[in-house]
This record gives sequence, C-alpha cells and structure tokens, in this order.
Amino acid sequence: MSARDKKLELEGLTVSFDGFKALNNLTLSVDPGELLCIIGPNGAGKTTMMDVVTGKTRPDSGTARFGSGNNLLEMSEAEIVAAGVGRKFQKPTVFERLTVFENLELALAGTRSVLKTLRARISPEQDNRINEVLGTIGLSGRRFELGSTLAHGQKQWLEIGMLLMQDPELLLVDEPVAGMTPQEIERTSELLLSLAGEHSVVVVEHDMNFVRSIARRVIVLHEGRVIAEGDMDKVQGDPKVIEVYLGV
Amino acid sequence: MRRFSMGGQWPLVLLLAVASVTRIYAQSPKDAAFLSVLGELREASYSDKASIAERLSQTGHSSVRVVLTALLEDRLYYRNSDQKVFVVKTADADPLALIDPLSLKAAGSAPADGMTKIGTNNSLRHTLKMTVAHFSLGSADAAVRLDAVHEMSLSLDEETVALLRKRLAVETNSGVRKEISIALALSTLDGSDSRARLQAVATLSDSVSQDVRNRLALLLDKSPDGTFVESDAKVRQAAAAAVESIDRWRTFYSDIQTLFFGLSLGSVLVLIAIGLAITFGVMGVINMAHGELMMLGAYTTYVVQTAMPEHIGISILVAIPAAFAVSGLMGVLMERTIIRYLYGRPLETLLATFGVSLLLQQLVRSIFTALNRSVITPDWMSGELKLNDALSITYNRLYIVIFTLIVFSAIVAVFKRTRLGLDIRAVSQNRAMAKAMGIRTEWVDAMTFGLGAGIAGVAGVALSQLTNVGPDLGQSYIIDSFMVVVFGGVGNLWGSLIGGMSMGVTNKLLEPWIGAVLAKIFVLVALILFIQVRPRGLFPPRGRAAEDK
Amino acid sequence: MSMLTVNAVNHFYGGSHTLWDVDLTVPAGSRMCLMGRNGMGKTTLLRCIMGLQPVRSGGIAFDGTDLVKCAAEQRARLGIGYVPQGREIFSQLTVEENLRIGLGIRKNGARNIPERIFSLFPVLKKMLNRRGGDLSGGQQQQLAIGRALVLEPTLLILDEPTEGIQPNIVHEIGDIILRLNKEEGLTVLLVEQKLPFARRVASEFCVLDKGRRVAAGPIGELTDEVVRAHLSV
Amino acid sequence: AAQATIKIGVLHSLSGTMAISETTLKDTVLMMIDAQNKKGGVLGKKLEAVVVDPASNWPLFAEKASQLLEKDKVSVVFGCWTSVSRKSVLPVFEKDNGLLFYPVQYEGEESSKNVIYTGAAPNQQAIPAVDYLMKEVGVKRWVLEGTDYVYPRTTNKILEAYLLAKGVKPADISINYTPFGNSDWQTRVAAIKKFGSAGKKTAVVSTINGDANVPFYKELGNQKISAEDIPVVAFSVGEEELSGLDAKPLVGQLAAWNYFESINTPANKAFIDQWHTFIKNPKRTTNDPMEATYIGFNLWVKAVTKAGTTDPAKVIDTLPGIETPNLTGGTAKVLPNHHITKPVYIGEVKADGQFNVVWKSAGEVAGDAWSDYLPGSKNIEADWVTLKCGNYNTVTKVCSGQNFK
Amino acid sequence: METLWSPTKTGDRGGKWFLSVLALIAVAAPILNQAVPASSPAHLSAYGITLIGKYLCYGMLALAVDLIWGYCGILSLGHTAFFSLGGYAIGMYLMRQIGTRGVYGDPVLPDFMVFLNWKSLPWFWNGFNHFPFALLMMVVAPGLLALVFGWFAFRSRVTGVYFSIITQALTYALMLAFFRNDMGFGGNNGFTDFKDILGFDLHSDLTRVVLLITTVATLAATYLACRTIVESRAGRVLHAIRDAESRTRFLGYPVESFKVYVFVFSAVIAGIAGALYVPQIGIINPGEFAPINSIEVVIWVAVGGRGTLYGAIAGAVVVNYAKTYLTGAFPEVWLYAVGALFVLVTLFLPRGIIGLVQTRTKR
Ligand SMILES: Nc1ncnc2c1ncn2[C@@H]1O[C@H](COP(=O)(O)OP(=O)(O)OP(=O)(O)O)[C@@H](O)[C@H]1O
Ligand SMILES: Nc1ncnc2c1ncn2[C@@H]1O[C@H](COP(=O)(O)OP(=O)(O)OP(=O)(O)O)[C@@H](O)[C@H]1O
Ligand SMILES: [Mg+2]
Ligand SMILES: [Mg+2]
Repeated sequence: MSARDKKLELEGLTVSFDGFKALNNLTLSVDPGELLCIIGPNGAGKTTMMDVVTGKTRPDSGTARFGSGNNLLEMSEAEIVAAGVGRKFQKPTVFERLTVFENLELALAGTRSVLKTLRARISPEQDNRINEVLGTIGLSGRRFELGSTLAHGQKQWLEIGMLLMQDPELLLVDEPVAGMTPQEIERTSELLLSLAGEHSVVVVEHDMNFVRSIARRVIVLHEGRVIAEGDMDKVQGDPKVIEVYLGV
Repeated sequence: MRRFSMGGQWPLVLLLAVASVTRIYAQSPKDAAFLSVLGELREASYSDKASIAERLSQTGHSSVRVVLTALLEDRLYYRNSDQKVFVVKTADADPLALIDPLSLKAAGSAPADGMTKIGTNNSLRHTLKMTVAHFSLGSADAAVRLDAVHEMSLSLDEETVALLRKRLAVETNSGVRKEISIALALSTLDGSDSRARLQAVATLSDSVSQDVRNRLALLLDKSPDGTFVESDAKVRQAAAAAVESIDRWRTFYSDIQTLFFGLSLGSVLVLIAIGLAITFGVMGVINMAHGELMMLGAYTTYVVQTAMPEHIGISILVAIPAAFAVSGLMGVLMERTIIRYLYGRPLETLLATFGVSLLLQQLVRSIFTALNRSVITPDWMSGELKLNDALSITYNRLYIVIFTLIVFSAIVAVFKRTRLGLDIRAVSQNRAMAKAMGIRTEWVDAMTFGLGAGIAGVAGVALSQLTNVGPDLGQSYIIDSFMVVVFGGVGNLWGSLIGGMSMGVTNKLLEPWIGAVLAKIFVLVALILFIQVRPRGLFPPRGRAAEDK
Repeated sequence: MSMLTVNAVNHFYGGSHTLWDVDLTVPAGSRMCLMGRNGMGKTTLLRCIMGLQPVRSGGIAFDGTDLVKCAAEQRARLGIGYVPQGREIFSQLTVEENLRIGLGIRKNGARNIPERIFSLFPVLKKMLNRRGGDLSGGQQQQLAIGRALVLEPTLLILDEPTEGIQPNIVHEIGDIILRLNKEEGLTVLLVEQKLPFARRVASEFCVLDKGRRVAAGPIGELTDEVVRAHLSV
Repeated sequence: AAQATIKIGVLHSLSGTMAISETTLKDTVLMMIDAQNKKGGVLGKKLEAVVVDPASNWPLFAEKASQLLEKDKVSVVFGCWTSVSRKSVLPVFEKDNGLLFYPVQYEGEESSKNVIYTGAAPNQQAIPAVDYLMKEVGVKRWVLEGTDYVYPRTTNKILEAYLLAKGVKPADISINYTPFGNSDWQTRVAAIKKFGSAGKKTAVVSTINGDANVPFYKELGNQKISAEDIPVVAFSVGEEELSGLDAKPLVGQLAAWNYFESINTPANKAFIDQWHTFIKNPKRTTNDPMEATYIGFNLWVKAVTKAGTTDPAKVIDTLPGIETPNLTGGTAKVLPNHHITKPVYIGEVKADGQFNVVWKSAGEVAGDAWSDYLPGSKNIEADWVTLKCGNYNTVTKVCSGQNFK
Repeated sequence: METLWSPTKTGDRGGKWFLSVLALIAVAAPILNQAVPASSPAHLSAYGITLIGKYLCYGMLALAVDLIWGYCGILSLGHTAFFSLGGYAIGMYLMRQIGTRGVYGDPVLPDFMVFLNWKSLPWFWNGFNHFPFALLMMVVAPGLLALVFGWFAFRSRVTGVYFSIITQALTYALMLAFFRNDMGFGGNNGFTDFKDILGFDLHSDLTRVVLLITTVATLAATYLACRTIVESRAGRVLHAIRDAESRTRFLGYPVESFKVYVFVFSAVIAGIAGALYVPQIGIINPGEFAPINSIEVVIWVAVGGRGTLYGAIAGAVVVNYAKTYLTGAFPEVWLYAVGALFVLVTLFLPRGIIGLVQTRTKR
C-alpha cells in the first residue's frame, strides 16, 4: 500500500519535555475504515501521540499526515478538526455550563464560521440526529441539564456523543470505558465496531477484555515507540509486552 | 501634675541663675564683646544678620564656629524672659536643651514657648556656610573638612587660598588633600604663570567634578574682542583634553546612575507587587484592596512616628513589623469575613475587594482627614552616598533596594522551605483535595492572605519614605502592581522580581531620552507586546496541567 | 466492630436528591466494595464521608467519632485516606511535594516519605521532581494512591482506583490492597466497576442504585442476578 | 417664592484625588456660613449649605452643578479646584445663569459672566515670583518644571515669553512636563542638578501639581539640592501641602501666594482662631485658597446685601466694584473682568512648615484674565460692566465665545 | 421549538420588561419635560433628562462589557478606552462646530490650540467638521483599535487575567497619551464648551430630549442585536469558549475569530455609547480612560448580574443612580455605602440584582 492510501500516517515523531522523550521516533499508520487499538504502559506516550495528531502538542521532529496530503503539523487545531479528526479526551471535558443538548448541538457536523453560526438553526434532521445520539449515550432524560451536573461516567458518554455528532473521518478515542460498568463497556464496543468501516477509529484502552472484544490490529507502545504490533493473540503472547504491560 | 513638676524644677532654675551670675563675673573682655555682638542677632533684619555674623567671626572667640553652625541649623534661640541667647541641642524639641554659647556647656532646659528662634533665610544661610567653612577646616572630622574645602573652592579669594595652603601643609587625610589641591589648582588657573596653569590643568584633569569641568571649559572661551581667554595654546589644548575626559567619565557615571535609578524604581515596583503576587498570584484573589493595604502600612508608619517623636531614627524599624501586623490583620479579617466565601469565583473577589478598598479609603479619610500625613525621613536614610563627584546614590533608595531583596528572599524561603509554603501551594491548587489530605485550609487561607496583606503593609512603610501618605496612596500603585505580577507570570515570585526590575530599568533608561510620560507609555506598550510573545508572562506555569485551562 | 457506619444519609445537589437514606457499614479490617452504575451516587457518598459534600440528614461515624460534626480536614487526621475519582493531583507541585503533603499531619511526626510507597510504585521514585500534572493518567493514579498512603490511614477510601491503569499494575494494586489489609489490618472502602477486580479484592459489597442502597453482603453473594438487576443498563 | 433659608452650594471633591485639597475649602465655606448665621444671616434669612461630592470626577462636577442649580436651586456656589472641573461646570452655570466663586489660582485665559475668580491669575503670582528671583536672587538659568496640564502649560508659556522678553537666552530655559501623580523624580532631579551646575545661578519654577510635590521635594532633599544652591519657587505648595510632609529638607524653598498663614494681622489672627475653633484642631493650617474662599464669601454677602436679593443675575451685576478687606491688611475688590485685586507675597519655607515672607508687592495687583504675554490673548479684554463681554477682541471688535443669553 | 433547548435562559420575560421600560422612557421623558410646566412637581428638568441619558449610556457600556465577559469570558479591564474614543470622535466634531464662537474666535482652531500656539489643525482633525465622518469615526476608531488589539492578543492566545491586564495597560497608555498636551486632544482639559450639534443648540431642552430618545433607541437596538447573538448558535459557541476554550477548539471552532468578532462588536457598542454620552454630558477628557473607570464598569455588570444582558444595564443604572443620590445626600460618607453595596452584593447576591429578581419571581 502506498502512503497516499493511509488515513493517518505518523513518521519518526519525537516529543520531548525537559529532555524526557515522551515519543521517541514513533512511526505508525492507520488505514481507512480501520479500527486500531493502541495499548501500552502508563506513560508510554499514547495520549501524547493523540495530542500531536490533534495539534495540541507540536513534535520536535517527524511528520504527521492525514488523508490525502494534509500535513497535520502545519494546521491549527480547528483546521485539523475541519479536515475530519475527532477526539475524545482521556479526562472527560464537556462544556459544564451548557446543557447536554447544547453540548451535542455544538459538536454537530457542519459550519464552524462565525457568521454562519450566527444564523444557524437546527434542522429537523439534525434534531432527530441529536435525539438519536442522546438515546445512544443514555442521556435522553437529562438533555436539558447542565454538563456540570453529570457524573464522571455520564461525562464520558457525553464526550462519546459529541464525537458521534461530529462525524469525523478519524476518531481518536482515549480510554473510553474507564469508569463504565460491564454492560456499558459492551455497548461501547458495539458502538465502536459499528463506527469502524465508515470511519477510521483509534482506541486507547487499558481494559484488556474490552480491547479483545473490538481489536483487529493492536499496537503496543512503550517508552514512546512501538514495541509490538499485530492481532490480539500475537500481542498478548509477546514476552516483552507481558513483561512491561500485561503481567502474568 | 503640671504644678508638681514645676515645683520640682524651681531649685534647679535657682541654681542655674546663680551659676550664670557667677559666670558673668568670670567673663573676659573677649567674652563680653562676643556676647554683645551675639545679642544684636535678636532683633536684626536678615541682611544685618549677615554682617553681624561677619563681626562675630572677627571676634575670634572660640565659640564662633559652634554658634554660627547653630544659627545655620536653626538651633540658636533667645530666652524671652531675659533675652539671653542660647544654643540648643536639637531644634523644635520641647523642652529645649540649652547650651551656653560661651562655655559650650549644658545650661539646663527651657520650655519651647519661652524661647524664640533666631531665624535665617536663604542668602543668610549662604553667607553663613562660607563663614563656617573657614572654621570647619580645622575640624577633627575629615568629612567636615572635606565639605569645608568644597564649600571654599566655590569662591576662592586670597584669604581662602591662604587658608587652604596652610591646611594642606598639615592635612593628613588623602581625600581632603586631593580636594585642597584641586581647589588650589583652580585658583592657579587665574594666575599669570602659564607653566603653573598647565600644571594645574593636569591636576584638574583627574577630577570628575562638574565645577572643575566648567572652570576648565571657560579657558576655551573667547572674550568679546575675539581673543582667547586663555592665551597659551598649550594650556588650551590640555584643557580641551581634560574637559573631554571629564565629560566622558561623567557620562559613564551618569549611565551607572541611571541604571541605579532603574533598579530603585524597579525595587519599588517589586515591593508593591510581592504582596499581590501572593494574594493574587498564588491565591487567585483579584485583590483590588491591595493598594489600600499598602496605604494602611504607610499610615502605620505615621502613627508609629507620632508615638515615638524622640526616636525617629528607629521608628522606621519599628514600623516595619507594626505595619506587617496591621495590614496582615486587616488581611486576615478580610479573608475571614469576605474572601472565604468567594474561592473559585475569582471575578467576584474583584467586586468585593473593590468595595473593601472604597471602605478603607473612606475609613482613613474619616480618621486622619483627607490631608496627607507627614512622615519624617530619619537621618540615616536621608542624604546620599557620594561615591565620587559625579556619582552619588541616595540612601533611601539604596535601603529600599536592599530591603526589597530581603523581603523577597524571605518570601521565597517561606514558600520553598516551610511547611506553610507547601500547604499554601497545595491549597491554592486544589482546595478540596487539600482538605481531604488533612490540611487546615481555612487556617492556611487566612495565613496566606494575611501574609500577602502584611507584605503589602511593609511595602507601605517603604512608600511612606518616597511619596504622599494620604488616602489615595493605594490607588496610585494598584495598576502598576497588577502589571508587574502579570508581566512576571501569575503565581511566580521570581517573575515578579525580574519583571518589576526590568520594567523599572526600561523606564529609567528611556526617561532621559523621551521624558517621563512617553517612557511610561512605552513601557506599557512594551508590556502589551511582550504578552503577545509570551501570553503567560515572563515565567509561565509550564507543563500539561497549565495547558488544560 | 464496624469502623465506618453510614446511617440513613440523604444528600442533595441543589434541588436534586442524590442519596436517599443510604446505610453502609464497613467492618474493621474488611474490604468493602461500593458498586453501581454511572451516576448512581457512589462518588457522592464517598465525598460525603470525606466531608467534601455536606449531608442533608443522617449520620456518619468513624471509629466511634461522629464525622458529621468534624471539619473535612479533621477526618484525614482521624486516619482516613482518600483517593478521589479523577486523581486530583496537585498539578503544579512536584511528585515529591505531592507526597510530602501527607507528612504534615502524621502523628509520629515523620519527616520523610515512607520508603514503602516507592517500593509499591517504583515509577514515582523515578519522577520525584516532575510536576504532578505532567504525569500520564496512570502515573497520576499511582501517585494519588501513594499520596493517601503517606497518611498511614486506618481506613483507605478509593474511588475507581484502577481507572486508566495498565493491567499489570491493576493487578498489583489489587495485591497491595490485599496485602495492606492483611498485614496491617487496613480497612478498605473502594468503588469499582470491574467485576473481576472487585471479586478478587473485596470481601463485602454494597450496591447503590439511583441513590438508594439496593443490595449488600459478603462478596460471595454478588451473584450474576444481582449484577444483572443492578449493574447492567 | 420666599424661601425660609438661602441655599448655598458647596461643590468641592470630598473623595478621590482632589479631596486632599478641596475638603478644606468645603469646611471653610461651612465655617463662613456658620459665622454669618450667627450674625443673623443675610437679608434676614439664614444660610443653608448644600454640600455635594463630585468625587474628583469631572463629568460628575457638571452633573452636580446642575443638581445644585436646577434641583436644589441654590443662590450661589462655592466650588471647584482644578481647571478642568471649572471648565466642566462652566456651560452649566452659563446655561442656568448661576453664580460660582472659584477660589484657586489658575492659568487665566477665561472670564465668564457667571464666575468670580477669587484666586490668582498668572500676573498675580507667577510673574512677580520670577521677578523676585531675577532681581533679588540673581537667577540666570531657569527650569520650568510642571505637570502636563493646562495650568502649567499656560503659565510656562507666559513665563517663557516673559523671560525671553527680559533677555534670558533660550539655552538658559529648560521646560519639562511630567505626568500627574509622578512619583519617581530621580531622573528629573538629577537632570535639574545637571542643568544647574553650569556655573550660573539656577532656579526652578515649579508648577508641579498636587501629589507629585511630595516625592519631588523628598528627592530634592535626598539628592542634596538645597534652597541655597537651586531655589525652587512653587505656585501650588502652601501651608496645607507642607503639613503633609517633613518640611525640614525644604527649608528655604520658595512659594508665591497672595496669603500666608504667618502674616501677622489682626484679621488673620482672628481668622486662624475661628478656623481652629470650627475644625476643632489647633494644628490645622490655613492657606491661600481658604483666604480666597473667605474673600469670595464676604464679597457675595456684601453684594447680596447691596442688591437686596439673592437672585444670581442681580448679584452678578452688583458684584463688580464691591470691596472687602482681605486677611493680610489689604482690600479685595471685584474688577469688571470678574477677577479681584490681590497682594503678592513670596515666602521661604521654614522648618515648621510655615512661610517666612521675604517679598511683598507694593499694594494689590489687579487680576488679569487675558495674559499680555500670549500672542493669542494680547488683544483680548474682559469687561462685564461696560463691554458686557468676557473676551472682547480689541482689534476685531468682536465678542465671541459667550454662552449666556 | 427554538426556545425549548435553552431552559437555562429565563425565557425572555426580563427582556420584554426591559424593552417596555425603555419605551416608557422614550414616551414619558419628552412629555414630562416639554408638556408639563416647569412649576409642576411632575416636570422633568433638563438635569433629569441628562441624568437618565447618562445612565443609559453607561448601561450601553455595561452591555458591551457583559457581552464579552458574561458570555465569552473575556474580561476587559479597558473598555472605557473604546467608550472614550467614541466620545473623542464626537467631541472633535462638536469642537469643530464651535467655529468662530470660541473665546479666541479662531474659525478653524479650537481654543486650546490657540492658546498653546498651534498654527494649524493637525491632520487627524481633518474631516471632523462633517457629521457623517464623525459618525463613521466613532465606530471605526474603537472598532479598529479593538480589531488590531484583539487580533494580536487572541491569535497569541492571551487569555484570562493576562488579557485583562493588557487591556488595562492599553487604556492606561491611552490615558497618558491623551493627557499629553502635545497630542492635540486638549490634554487634561479635553473638550468642553460645546455649542451645538447638527445646528441644534446643545443647551436647549428640546435637543436634550432628542438626544435622550436617540440614546434610548440605540440602546434598544444594541440590546436586541446582542440578544440575537447570544441566543444564536454562535452565542452557545461563546459560552463554550468561556467554559473550555481549548475543548471548543478541538470541536473545530475557530475560537480566535469568534473572540475577535465579538470583541470588536463590543468595542463598537462601547464607542457608540461614548459618542452618545459626550454631547449630553458636555465634556470628554482623558480621565475617562482611567483604568479604574473600566473596573467600575465591570462592577456594574457584576452588580446587575453577569451574563444577563439587561441585568448589566440594570446594574449600571442602579450603581450610578446610587452614586448620584448618595454623593448629594451623604457627601461625606457615601463611599461607605457604595463600598458596602459592592461587598454585600457579592456575598449575598452572587448572581447580581437580576438574580435576586429572578428567584423572587420564580417563587
Ligand atoms: N508537559 C509534560 N512535561 C513533562 N512530561 C510530560 C509532559 N507531558 C507528558 N509527559 C510525560 O510523557 C510521558 C507520556 O505521557 P502520556 O500521557 O502520553 O502517556 P500515556 O501513554 O497516555 O499514559 P496513560 O496510559 O497513563 O494515560 C509520561 O511519562 C509523562 O509523564
Ligand atoms: N456537582 C454536581 N452538581 C449537580 N449534580 C451532580 C454533581 N455531581 C454529580 N451530580 C449528579 O449526582 C448523581 C450522582 O453522581 P456521582 O458522581 O456520585 O455518581 P457515581 O456513582 O460516582 O458515577 P460514576 O460511576 O459515573 O462516577 C449523578 O446523577 C450526577 O449527575
Ligand atoms: Mg493517556
Ligand atoms: Mg464516580
């Protein structure tokens, strides 16, 4: 496959903080429609990688390309989103003083320019879509409540909902099931699986059961670089991965 | 009460009377002449006083110097009851400690309203200074001699030159010797011997004094008829070189002085900002009453001075802890009654503390009136440290620079080294979690705010030495202090230090060029531009946590 | 003897009633696991115990002391360690300073961070001088647990301690909890969603549903029915 | 309508930056009213003060002025200190045809039908001071140091023109302005020191305003510039300002005023006693603007008595020509240009914060609204008696810029 | 349907009330002033008209501040800079209108230039003799300044107190600059002694009434414009920026543009407010730029109720009315009252006066 066909292509990324290398010459790529799981010890650099892709952190060296010919490193956060990258943060961040509904409305795909948002109205289809997502994330009953009144797990869901509204080509999902009950985890995996195919999805998670339930290709990061790659079984059997990550 | 003490004094007064009677008999004719001339001072006009002083010095009496110095320093009085003239130890005290002008021995004391001061005016003081200088040449104190020589070199007549020559022969102090030789060289320039003049120019070229430079520059002038004032071309050449060299040195020293001005302005800025760096920078309270807390400190200085008029010298040292306590307690009071309900709502603190600032202003206006209060600069803080003829540093500024550094180091130490410092930082970052870790957040909050407020009070003590002590004192500094804190990076003490200092120095470097107003505007614009480059100040908080805001 | 007793606690966020007459008894030396779906009030209950949320009515007693009357900071001094949900690290303090915070109230006046913390979480030793806020999510979680342990508490409260932590360390945390419980008699109250972990670590359980206690008992009684009834959506 | 009392407006800032100066004047007016009431009031009616606080805020001055005139319907207003506050209320007084007594020395260049200027015009303060320095002290080099606002600008313009006319070389004049409230004088004082070290006798003419004075004098003291070396003559530093700072380092510095507390006349002594009793503080000083207020008040009482009414329009017409003794033994007379006659005194600061009068004008000087030394105003004249105009151009014979009807 | 999803906003009862009050003023003020005889107690004097006009101008300024602070979290401590620029723009027009009626009778130069010996009008005074140009400038001058300043600051991601303080530095620098007599804006005295506007005598009651009605109308229009903005989706984006700026960015919104737009808009409102203020008050001088004034505006907003547009206006009116009343009734101690008011409002009315009214009416 040529590089052009990749959805996301990271090459030789290095990020250091005060001399500490959070990413160390990291290279990886994501195919269109692929669901990629990234695992790795705490501090391996998973979140940092997402920061680089979304423009939050600028790497010291390396390249990051998205779709056909978007150089992520030269784009602003807003441009990256406009190009089709969506993200769920590790620490759930929703707009605390907007209602659940408004949180979703803002995430709604479509115009982002100042003058257009001034005139934007919610079309019936969009309204339906929001209601649908509200159902999916189990917050229909709380649609008019403020973001700040949600419990931790509910915020997680709202973030996922916002991601759905955005309908990006590439979804970066950082620890989606932290703090969820087994059943919710199950629902999340169904959700993510249904998204894959049309979207590229990158999931970071520490819950191995969850990862196993969705994983096709798995990449293991350690100390800022890839140490193993392959399907779940292969990775789980890798002695290095067992040593630094899985344990016995 | 009063009658008792009067009664107690009677025997003393009698004794004194007896003593003075005996002394009258012991007077020599010289004493008598002296006393009668002295007596004329009582009624004379200012211009007459000058000639009386001249006659006094001609009596050659041994007390002349002391009496004239006293006149110069407003310490010469006469007693209303018997018109007798006395020197007093310190002016404006009550009662006055008297010194007999003849014997120069203590002569008891007298209530101030029973004595009348013998006044002076500008021109009289000018004459007196010259006269006293002649006498001071023999003083045991080298500094006094130095001043005397300097004073004398401003008007060099034959008599003065002779006196200086005589002194040079016996003078041991090298500084004084140098000053005398400069004075003599200056007088030589008027002479006819061109070799001697050349020699004098050489001597003078080492000096950096403006007077010397002006005198040398005169050699280069042309008289109205087109000829040079100085006939000898060689002397002219030497003089031109000397003038140039003096100018160069003077420019150099004045640059150093400007730098010092900058640092001293900077330390004032730092001092007014440190307290805010705590209340605002660390605790996040937009403390609009910060200025008023400084004002309280300044008023405390005033009150302390009023309470101990006899010890002005140490009053400032007493005022520092007192101001810390007063402002600190006010801070604790504010925190306990208002601020504590507003954590997590920083903008509300702006509103409430603004209200407090109005209350405090009006409070001092009610107590102390709207008028400024006079805070005295103690002797040890006034005057300047003269490094050479071109460079002097004023003591009060010097002390303030040092003081600022001391306060700053103390605060840094508290924050970095003490338990309280750690607790303060923890509470300011996450109050709920700090509680869960067993920190008594309420106490820490009160202490922190009190500390910031107390430091503001201490800054007020320093300000009382520089500017008006009035109800508006705080208003004039509040904006500056916020700028310093923000420029340095909120929450970073070192930032406030470097920020304040660099703002001060920039301001002062620019001021001679473009004037005070434009310099200030420039500093403000520079601040705005700087923030564009570093949106979180000089020393921004770093790392992930800082970004997630 | 019970170490912690929660008695008919009611709690409100403004107008919304979050906890309804909740009872909870944590016997000394036990490992109680509080369970429930998202938003059911687990965190709220823990915050009430810590004094970070005021209770409307009801009683909370710890070791015979009435906690409701105690200021929040007093409770830590009584020997309750708290690992909150979301870590709540002091982000601008270094790792070392984060750990030192707890030293201030230790009765024995210890001046140094117990070495034990570092043997439990070696990564903290490596990062002593890094700002807490810069750590990765999992590292912060370890720091949060370490920070609570510095207090040498008799009751350790953990709110979803394994969230975001790599599997081998999750396992280790389980071990640590068990070990501290066994060797030092530490009583543990934790919130946990992951059933395998809960079953492995806890000795009792209690389920909250919509702010009410709906089930409780020894961990063995946490049957699939209970799970289906109260823990699935 | 017959009112039970005659209302008198007092328009002085009691808060804000100007409170320091203006509060005293408010008290002075209250004292005068009190005394007048004890004498039976005016026209058989008691006087009643209406005090408002314009809070050193210039637009608020205008608002409060119209409150006094339109709502409270006062007969006369005593008020204002800064020029800008006066400028701000001027249209209000002219529109409502009120009467304002303005008690502070100012830059001139104004004469309103509705204002009586009882403070000094530049020719009653600045020019005599410069004359004194030039003739009596032999000053050859001049630093005109001021705060950057209209009064110093105008005064310095006048003084510069005056000095040049007296043959002073431009190189021997240095003019400099600093902002309001300037508190760091290190650089300026060093520059003055340098300017003064050229070997010619140098003096500073200070039009530094308000709060900036204290740090200025402190810095002079610290840099060891004494009055014998470089005397400073100030136009806005009086007894009250000195009471707010340690006067010892200032001994010998000069000030030019039309009144000093230390001038020994029976009237002054009585006034000082009255003040001490009223303010219940024997240490409070009196000062020049207080005297101006005193004079203004007495002029008003006389005019009202003469006119037999408090109607401002009538009182204004009656005022020119009215005379009242001032506190230093002379007479203040209202001139047709609405300024008054004043003696000029120059004093040296003494250690106790009082002044030692070293020079005094021969008799009173008539206040000149339009300076003879400014090209723009040379030809302008104010005369409310015959010309009925505050700025009559003697060349074009036009009266412009009047708002009264 | 449209209002359904914003239950947090209190419907628009308050807004309707507010607009009704404005309408009432517009109708009643002229009648009470013009038709009711001066002797009647119901007569509204020119003083009263001017006062109402002033309050409403301040209200408009507060509205501008509330738009950016209450809704977008941008705390500007320098908004009076824009207010004053608008005021100076109209002031320059008014000065030019004086013409030969100045004290020196110079047909071109304003008085202050004549006595400071200016020979000709500085270039930036050109055009101000035309009313439309002045009208344009009172929008352009503050707008342009806000655009340049905002563009740089927001692009550099200057936020929070840093932004607040540099706005303060901006207004402080402008104040110092305008204080300079060499600037050509009349220095400390600024502009006064205006004669007429568009040929109408500024001192006549009728002109004042017309000015008041103009103010009322402009305030109503700007209020409606602001309300439209905050109720649109853009308004919710502003809210989002206030809550979590970087999160908004990761939703793809060009946060900087939003901020620049709203900041400029707010500055223009402030400028217009200033331009309406000056002819009614009769003076504009650099004191208006004083940083402390800007802080006071923020305080009006807080007192009224931040994040409710009419609340900000109410706050401005209440605080200023209190000032007018107290400086007259209790000149010696009024600062105590105002200071205490601020403290008490913060402690007991965290959502301002409007918050109090809202909870009252809800009950
Ligand atoms: N701003 C920063 N300054 C210093 N170190 C940092 C900074 N940001 C991240 N790090 C370090 O970089 C490393 C990688 O962090 P990152 O958050 O990417 O890990 P992660 O793989 O997401 O871990 P986790 O699974 O625990 O979330 C960590 O060791 C962290 O401490
Ligand atoms: N600050 C708050 N204000 C108002 N309501 C809140 C607040 N915090 C939580 N809630 C509500 O209280 C309920 C209980 O929340 P809590 O955080 O205790 O749940 P939880 O059981 O810990 O959930 P999770 O498993 O998601 O952490 C939730 O419905 C939540 O929406
Ligand atoms: Mg991570
Ligand atoms: Mg929870």
